[in-house]
Amino acid sequence: MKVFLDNCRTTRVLPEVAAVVQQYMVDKFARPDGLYESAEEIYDDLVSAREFFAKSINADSPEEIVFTSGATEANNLSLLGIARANKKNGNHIVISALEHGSIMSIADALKKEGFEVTVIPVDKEGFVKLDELKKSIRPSTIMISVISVGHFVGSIMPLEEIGKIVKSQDHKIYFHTDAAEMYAKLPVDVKKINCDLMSVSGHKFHGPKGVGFLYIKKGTKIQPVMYGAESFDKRRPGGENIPAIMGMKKAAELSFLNMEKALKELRRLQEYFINRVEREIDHVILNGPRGETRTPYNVNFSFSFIEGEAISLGLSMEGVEVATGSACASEKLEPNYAILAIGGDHERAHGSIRFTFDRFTTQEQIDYTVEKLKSVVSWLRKISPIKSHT
Amino acid sequence: MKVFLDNCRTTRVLPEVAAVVQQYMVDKFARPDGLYESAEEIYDDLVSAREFFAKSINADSPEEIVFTSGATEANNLSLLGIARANKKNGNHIVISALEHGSIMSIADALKKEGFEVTVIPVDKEGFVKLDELKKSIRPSTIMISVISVGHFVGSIMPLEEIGKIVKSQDHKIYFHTDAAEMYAKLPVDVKKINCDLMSVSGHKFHGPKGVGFLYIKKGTKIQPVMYGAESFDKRRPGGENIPAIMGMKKAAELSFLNMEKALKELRRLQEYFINRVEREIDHVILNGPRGETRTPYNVNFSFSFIEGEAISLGLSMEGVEVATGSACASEKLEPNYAILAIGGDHERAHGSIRFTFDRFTTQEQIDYTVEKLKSVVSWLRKISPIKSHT
Amino acid sequence: MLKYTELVLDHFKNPRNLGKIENADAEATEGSIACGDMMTVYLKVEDDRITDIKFESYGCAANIATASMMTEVVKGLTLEEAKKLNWKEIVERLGGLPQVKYHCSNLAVDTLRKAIKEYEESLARK
Ligand SMILES: Cc1ncc(COP(=O)(O)O)c(C=O)c1O
Ligand SMILES: Cc1ncc(COP(=O)(O)O)c(C=O)c1O
Ligand code: FES
Ligand code: FES
Repeated sequence: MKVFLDNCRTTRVLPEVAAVVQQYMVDKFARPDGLYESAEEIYDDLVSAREFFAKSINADSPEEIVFTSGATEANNLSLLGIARANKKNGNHIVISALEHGSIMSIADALKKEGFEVTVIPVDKEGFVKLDELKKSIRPSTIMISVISVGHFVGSIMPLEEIGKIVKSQDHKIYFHTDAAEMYAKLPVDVKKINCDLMSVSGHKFHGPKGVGFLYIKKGTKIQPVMYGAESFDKRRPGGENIPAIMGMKKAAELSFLNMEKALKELRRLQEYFINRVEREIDHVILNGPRGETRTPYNVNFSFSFIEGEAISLGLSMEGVEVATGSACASEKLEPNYAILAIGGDHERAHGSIRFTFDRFTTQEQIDYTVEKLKSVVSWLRKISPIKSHT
Repeated sequence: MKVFLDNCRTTRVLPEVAAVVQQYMVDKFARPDGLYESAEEIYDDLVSAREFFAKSINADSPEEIVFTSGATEANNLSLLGIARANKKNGNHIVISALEHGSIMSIADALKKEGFEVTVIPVDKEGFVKLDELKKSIRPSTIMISVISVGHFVGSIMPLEEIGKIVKSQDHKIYFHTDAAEMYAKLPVDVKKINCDLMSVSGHKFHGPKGVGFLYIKKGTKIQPVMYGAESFDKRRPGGENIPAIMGMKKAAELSFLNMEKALKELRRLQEYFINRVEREIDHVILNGPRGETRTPYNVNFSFSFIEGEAISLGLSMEGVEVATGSACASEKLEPNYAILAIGGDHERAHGSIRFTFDRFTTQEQIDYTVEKLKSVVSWLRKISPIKSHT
Repeated sequence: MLKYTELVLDHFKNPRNLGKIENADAEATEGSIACGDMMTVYLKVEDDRITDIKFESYGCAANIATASMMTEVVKGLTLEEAKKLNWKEIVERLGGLPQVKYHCSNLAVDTLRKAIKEYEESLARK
């Protein structure tokens, strides 16, 4: 049996989505700026895709959607673009401790350009500390960027509260959220959140890789990161990747279909999984929150006394594919920052395993995973010199 | 009959290529950085793709290939990246008058960052004037960027000569070429050219949209344009678009297969087309060079006394899809800069039509095109108030 | 991307009142080859009424279609009525035009007005 539980890293493209991509690659392949019939149709499709995405997040207008090559590019356009375009108003940027690596790297790059960055801590469950956020705001703060859903520990961030805080300041602060783990997975509404910018990635919800979009609220002052010709949109030059955009649209449509029902079933499976693991394996710690404030797509456990790379490799040998926060599995041999941010120590990061579902995950797959997990964990614990578990 | 002759704008993805993309979307969809079996295989595929592209341009090492979302991004990374990383050595950049719109826009953006840009004129056939190029070089020159093949008028640039000039200077100048219209269409060899950087786009040779690469010679000092995590390559962050990369590889493999034979046949068709038009339609001007120094994929004619948008719309109604350099067809109502650059006046730009072939273009399609062209041109000339043609 | 209505495409493909009038009462050309937009209008006038009108065009599809529509509208109108025609009306009658093409309809109206002026000046000279 093969159980892919690393859906937070990427997802399988659905056959229906692949069929749309195929159609736009082979048949409707023209560029929308041609002066001929086949181009016209594609122009219309692109316009309708933009409208679809705008509506799907409750944006005011299709012009607020800029297609990009993914969430990484959307994050770059957002942070570099806002910072550079608004530096006359201030040089201070606020991000959370649970941001995606891309936001972290962009923030580092902005420091080199003279910006100051405050990293807001999160609590033990992985929620941004709102009082710390409030305290961090200065007259020179021009932007706050908070991830929508902690991609390691699954905490759904209090975005509406953050939006209110940002809005209640007497100077303009741009509020960006990286919604790669939220869009088309949970309900999203930019008006409710009160955000100015939102990054989305296609391959996180069974859409194609290499495509995403950035929502940019009308009136936002932003500088492009790249320059060019032949585009719908000056903010992102280059020919649009229409097959991927249309595929992403199809994937989103399929996600929104019966989303409520799918989420309910996912929640049930998530609870079932957590319960079984906690009941059937000793010395486990659930990383991140429980209940409604945790995304139903994510479960993250630390297994004491053993190491995550070994666990994940052991699972992989049984067909179960997961991620780990172990330093041993990281390029720089650093323990996972998200586990440290929620107050975990190196050991907890060391033994952490992230299981991320998609909406097709089944009970059978969960049962299989629990069985394999039990045997891999008990085997590794037998090997382990740390005896406190006996 | 439908005849698509705007292949310089984009091409149809071949079914064999679409099948590869499909496979990597639906089956081999994992990311290469996962710690499990399905990721490993994909990592290997990515490595082999990099090796393939490196070899295909005679690069020294796979590390010299950076995958991007297309040639626009490759051009941005190249020009912005070199300029920003090397500004201590000088602030002067040289480009040609026939660069792609993206290079023009990037050069404009660099001017705002304090760089000086010299635009080298081209001669009447569309070749960079080498003496002007030599004269333009200053001690502060850090980069020269020349398009490989003029995308409007088809002139194959004297890249080797330019490479020699650049190399013979006593200070380091980076030489970049935008090879979007050359790679996988004509033989390419970065060692022969002596270039440091080369931009390539997948959708120009029946590969997917939204993918390309930049060749960056080892030792090149370059600054990223975007920042992030999860990448093979610090110079271009974000998860690699593996389905598109593997599709581009397939498309390139198919292009290189029997390339010589395909080029011979294309040359024959090109000559045949030029001959028929020149013999059967009065008052036409071939824009760009004749013979071996013109890319066999491009024919560009100006039809006197009539306007290009009307010609292309008339042709489109008969199923023939082309591009025009008429001001009336441009967003800013400006005549095509390439026609002006080769010494044409507004009128010549006005009546210019670009026909661009792919390697599947047939004689039957050419014959059909000539017939339709004859009737559209003669009809529009009847309407025209300009009397000199009677 | 330029999007034309069916009616624009029809007027482009089958322009009404195309050509020249051999002994026209007035003739006017507006625009220039250099800027690309150019059009000639020929008028036949009887009792201050336009009895015949024809045009020639060196321009884009919008140029041809707006000229064609203009001639259809003004044929049979008095000169005073014809003078009042504005470009918006032509655009409306064609079911709209891309904004970047509005100037083409302007050219059609300008050329018509110039031809009428030409006619009135030729009368005055008599
Ligand atoms: C929260 C978050 N942001 C950004 C990204 C990067 O997305 P993309 O692969 O589209 O660049 C990811 C996925 O890795 C993510 O989980
Ligand atoms: C010479 C040249 N450079 C760059 C590009 C842009 O390529 P891409 O669509 O991959 O960004 C094109 C195609 O439009 C081109 O012809
Ligand atoms: S124990 Fe081997 S890398 Fe950590
Ligand atoms: S004649 Fe040039 S835009 Fe219409």
